[in-house]
Amino acid sequence: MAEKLYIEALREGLREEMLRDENVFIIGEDVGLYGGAFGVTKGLFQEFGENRIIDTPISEAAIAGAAVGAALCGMRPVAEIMFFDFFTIAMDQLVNQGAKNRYMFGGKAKVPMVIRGPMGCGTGAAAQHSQSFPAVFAHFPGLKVVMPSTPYDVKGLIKSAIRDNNPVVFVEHKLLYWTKGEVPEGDYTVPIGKADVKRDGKDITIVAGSIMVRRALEAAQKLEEDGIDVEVVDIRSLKPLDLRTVVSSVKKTGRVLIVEDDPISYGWGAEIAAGIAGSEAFDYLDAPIKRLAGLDIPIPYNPNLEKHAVPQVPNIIEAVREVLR
Amino acid sequence: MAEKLYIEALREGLREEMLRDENVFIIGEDVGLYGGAFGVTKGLFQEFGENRIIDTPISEAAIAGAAVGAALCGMRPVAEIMFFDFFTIAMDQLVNQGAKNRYMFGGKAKVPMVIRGPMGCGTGAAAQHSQSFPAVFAHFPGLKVVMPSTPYDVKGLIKSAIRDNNPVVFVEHKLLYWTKGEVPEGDYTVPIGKADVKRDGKDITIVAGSIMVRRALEAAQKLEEDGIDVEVVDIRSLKPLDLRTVVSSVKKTGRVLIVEDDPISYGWGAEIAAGIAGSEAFDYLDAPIKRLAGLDIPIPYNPNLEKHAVPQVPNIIEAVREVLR
Amino acid sequence: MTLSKEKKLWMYRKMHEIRNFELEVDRLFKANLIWGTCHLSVGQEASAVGAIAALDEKDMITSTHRGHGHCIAKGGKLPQMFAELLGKETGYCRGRGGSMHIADLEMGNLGANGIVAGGIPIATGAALASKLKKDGKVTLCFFGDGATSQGAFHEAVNLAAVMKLPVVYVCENNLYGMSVPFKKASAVENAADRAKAYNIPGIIVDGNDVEAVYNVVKEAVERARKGEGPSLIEAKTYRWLGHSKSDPRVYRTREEEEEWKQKCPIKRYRQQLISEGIEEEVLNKIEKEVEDEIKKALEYAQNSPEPKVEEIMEGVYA
Amino acid sequence: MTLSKEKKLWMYRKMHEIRNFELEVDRLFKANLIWGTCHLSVGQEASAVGAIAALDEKDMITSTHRGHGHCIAKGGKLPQMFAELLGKETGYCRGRGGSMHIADLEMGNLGANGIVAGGIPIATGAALASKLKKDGKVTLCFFGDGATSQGAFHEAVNLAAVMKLPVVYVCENNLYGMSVPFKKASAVENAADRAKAYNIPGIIVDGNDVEAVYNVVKEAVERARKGEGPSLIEAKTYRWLGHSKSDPRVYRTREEEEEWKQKCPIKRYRQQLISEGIEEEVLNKIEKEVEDEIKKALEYAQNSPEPKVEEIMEGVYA
Ligand SMILES: Cc1ncc(C[n+]2csc(CCOP(=O)(O)OP(=O)(O)O)c2C)c(N)n1
Ligand SMILES: Cc1ncc(C[n+]2csc(CCOP(=O)(O)OP(=O)(O)O)c2C)c(N)n1
Ligand SMILES: [Mg+2]
Ligand SMILES: [Mg+2]
Repeated sequence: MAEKLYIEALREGLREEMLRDENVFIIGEDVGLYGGAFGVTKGLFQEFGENRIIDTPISEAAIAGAAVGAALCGMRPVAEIMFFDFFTIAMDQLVNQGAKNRYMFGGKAKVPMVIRGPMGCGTGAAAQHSQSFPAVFAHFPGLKVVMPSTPYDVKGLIKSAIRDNNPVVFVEHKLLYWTKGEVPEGDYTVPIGKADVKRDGKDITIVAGSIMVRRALEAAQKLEEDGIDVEVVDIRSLKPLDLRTVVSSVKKTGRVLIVEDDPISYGWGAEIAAGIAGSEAFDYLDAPIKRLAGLDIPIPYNPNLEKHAVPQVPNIIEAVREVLR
Repeated sequence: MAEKLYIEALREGLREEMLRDENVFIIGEDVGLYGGAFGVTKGLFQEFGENRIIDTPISEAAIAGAAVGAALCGMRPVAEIMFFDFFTIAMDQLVNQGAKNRYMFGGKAKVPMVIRGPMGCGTGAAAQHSQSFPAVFAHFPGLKVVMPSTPYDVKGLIKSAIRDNNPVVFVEHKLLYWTKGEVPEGDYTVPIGKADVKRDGKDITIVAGSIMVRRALEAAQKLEEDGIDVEVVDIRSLKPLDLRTVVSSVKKTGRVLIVEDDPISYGWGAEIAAGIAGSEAFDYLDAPIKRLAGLDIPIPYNPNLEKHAVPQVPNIIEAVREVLR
Repeated sequence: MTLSKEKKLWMYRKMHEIRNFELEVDRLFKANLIWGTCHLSVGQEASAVGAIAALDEKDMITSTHRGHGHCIAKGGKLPQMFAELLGKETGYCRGRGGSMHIADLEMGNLGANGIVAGGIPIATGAALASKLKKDGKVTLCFFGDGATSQGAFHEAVNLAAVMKLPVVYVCENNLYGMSVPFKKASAVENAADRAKAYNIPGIIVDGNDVEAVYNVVKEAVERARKGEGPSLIEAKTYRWLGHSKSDPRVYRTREEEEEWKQKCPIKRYRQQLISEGIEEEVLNKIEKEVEDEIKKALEYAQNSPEPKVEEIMEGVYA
Repeated sequence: MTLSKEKKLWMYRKMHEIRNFELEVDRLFKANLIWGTCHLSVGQEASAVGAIAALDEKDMITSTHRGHGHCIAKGGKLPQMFAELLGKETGYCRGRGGSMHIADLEMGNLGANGIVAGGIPIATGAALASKLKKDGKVTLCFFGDGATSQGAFHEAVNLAAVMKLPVVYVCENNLYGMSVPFKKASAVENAADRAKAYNIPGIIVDGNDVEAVYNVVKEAVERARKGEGPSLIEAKTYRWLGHSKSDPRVYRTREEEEEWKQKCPIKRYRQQLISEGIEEEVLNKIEKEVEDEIKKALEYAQNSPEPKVEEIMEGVYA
């Protein structure tokens, strides 16, 4: 299998779906000739032309709303929002329209759309271009939310998202774009709503998502040297949430650390923690459920401060030791 | 002490603050002559005139943004958003601007503003006028979030919110407006960030917020007849969160039920549950932490379905029994 | 454009259907037989009917919180509409949506909308779909004067203008957005003046003259269908009743209301049709039929079953 | 309006400061000495300086992602600006904000903004505060051509127009919003045409002619100060460099760039001043002083301490 960059795998998934289904199109700011702010759509404009790779004015609400409308009419739009922070501008169209149309209409409409963009800090883009808040979308009934952590998953999940008949919030992380992993040629899918045990272990479960899966795996490797055997569960989808995989891992290990990069308060880790605390795994717990997450601050610009705003590998190692203490 | 309606107490608080401080003004849709969609500002236009009770075009982003701008310049705006669902339209101005300005500017700006509006279902207003999602705002660093449940608290908290030097999301519940309670004349405040034990008990702790505090108290009264002694903690502020009061209650009772009216997944109850599960109270727990919350659906119109979409008193009673089993 | 007698009578009938439906709903509300709130379009029948008359059946619309008239004119079925308002399982939305969320996808009605201006980006997206699929459809997008202050209006119309999408924006200017007069919500006198910001036609029409509305919308629809892009049409009209259920109407005078009632679009059309030689009996018969239809539709709704609580989770995801 | 020699030289100096600052930042970026990204305004100096020259000191501005020039013209201190870009504790934002979030509240700069059009409602709110406080201040609101497609632009300008707020909207139209030409983002030719939707003056000015900008903004500021409401001014200009750090500029030609470089606002003003009789040495002296100033400012920044990690939580809440 070939090693590919996350961004390449994502692009490949998009491209293959566009070749497969003529109803799929991409809409967003600078996605055309420019190829997207991060380069995700690079080359697609040349291949598919301006009717299927649509550059818009700077109008996030209209982008999301146009996707909702086109999806209601049988198209399968993939809307790119340049930075996750700008999803806030598209909020009404996403959560009051796209998410709710089907239910409000008595189960009679389909809104097969994907809205995607990069979250997270680590590039010095500061507070308005760095926040992670995928939990916000997972709170709104009618949306699905996925956040693939590997090149393999991103290709498989973008395909599932495009083929899904519901609005899917597809969350990338800026720092993942240039990471590498094995990606099969051609068509395959990764199911939405299925967590993935990325590493088997018996001493403690780390539940992580997006960029934090990589960091958790790195931490696990280092901890192995000290004889600590860490299981890493990549949550992968926030909605639907695969709590079962988490619970069975925790039942096995008896200890759990949740690692996320959004601000800790009311982040997605809270839902996982609450889910575990309310589940059959409760009786198996040998230590309190620990969350390691971003600080409750806007992301600072200074690189050192920025690094300290969200968990890094040493923080994960330390937190694991604490739970095992 | 006089009994007053929640809506009257809220209006009294607003009025007294406007009399006290000429920098306070109210801005929103139909808040003037009309008195607000729910009547909160009734009479204030006549008393304070169009410069301090400002009717705007239907422009939630501009309302919030104008509040941010005016607050940066030393005013103390109180922005009314007609329904909580429409906060989504004001989202960028709230979470990317108002919430972050101070930190982004190196701690050099103040944004003393309140943005308030009614959430919740129970009036047949359907999916776009009924959702509760206060947790969303509590997830964004820089915002404070309160949701008073009684006439006493609403008056005291609106005053604290107006006097606070930060953006405060002030969450009312439609069904609370016409509820009664004792309200002292004149000036008093209720602190932001302080939970309130609304009922002492020893068998189980119910942590509730907003409308659910009333329902929890009603349930507690009924359960008393069966000899079950329920403690009810009104969480009152989501940000800052007073976890200490929750934890000490749970340490006392050993059992906890969280009752909220937002969709259960990624709701505010998850943060409370995670907080307890990660705290010293963990060792005192005699049963898993239970959450009772809204279903993960858009709010349906039909009154019977609507009632079943969020917890009612009998559901709370049943859930308490389940935890005690 | 000369209209066939058939079309004229269809318009007359539809306006009646709307008027009677709305008045019936008003009665039901006052009798506490309907839950929630709703926004009635009594007085605004001509803009709904005239505009939709200009569409082909395959064309689409998006509607608003004040959407019963649009739904009826686009072929909406009265029994299912009443059933929805009564929250019944047989309603358009299985009782889940209520007045503000009735959609009739089969007839090309992409839905009422509880968010002011919420339907404008959606209509734009529907038109984008038509452009991409080359299906020849046009989308007609209704909204009120108040909606033109929303950012979503601006973004969507701008996008449609640059992409030359097949959409016609119809602003029903009833002079108020809830309690706020348009002149306090906008510094331009006419909603149509906003078209200048997008270099698209902005046309003002007497919204109480059903054929006048038909004519301007027809032209805009043809333009859209030819790929020449969107238009913004402003139909000046008036809502006779309060904004919603509980509106004491302090922001306007009873005289103003009376004045507008004198301009009743239905009475006016009746007179026009008679003066064009249509027999009164024909019109009376239509009125009688509509009355019967309304009565039967309401009965159907009242006799329909409630949704089942066990099915409350159905329809969130496809 | 005739400008004093002092004011003219101030404008000349400020344009130089901006140019030199931006070029220095570009060098620092290319040498990997600055973190993150940033948006330089080389070529756009005249619109920033001319507009702000029309303000009183007490007046306020809101700025954009491309905001260094605005900050400098409004009296921003170069050492603190460099320090901010280097992420230092002595920077305007204690290193927390970086290029896109520099604010200088003391000088009336309410901040750059990373959200396109994000500052427009804020400026409107600042003007509302001035109206309510009757403090006689005017707020000048900068944004790009791309920002005029945002809903926030529409909502805020509409609100200011109906409330006659003391705000002046200055659109720096540099022909592109990132890679998208204005003519693909808008169906009107000029951003100023959007003013027609709000019944406010919409004025086009040569954005590379600093005195021309000064003159039109001055008039708009006076109008605003008198309570006659907002104006929308469009300054046509061009950014010489890429949109941000890493822009290969595939969306425009090198010829177009060259053409605009010929219209350099600084060179042009130099020639004008000389033709008006100002001695070359005076101008040379200013240039030299600015060079020294820049050097010192950068040194200050480079010698400044990093923020302390222990203080990372400071400044979230007041
Ligand atoms: C985004 C949003 N803001 C506010 C409201 C509350 N609201 C419902 S209808 C209405 C007035 C709308 O005025 P207009 O667009 O003129 O339509 P009309 O009611 O006159 O038909 C308002 C303010 C809403 N539903 N959505
Ligand atoms: C809401 C939002 N959408 C998109 C972006 C990404 N972005 C940053 S600058 C820019 C172009 C802005 O164009 P314009 O307003 O003309 O200003 P210019 O960069 O030309 O000075 C874009 C799309 C953003 N920062 N904010
Ligand atoms: Mg209206
Ligand atoms: Mg530009």
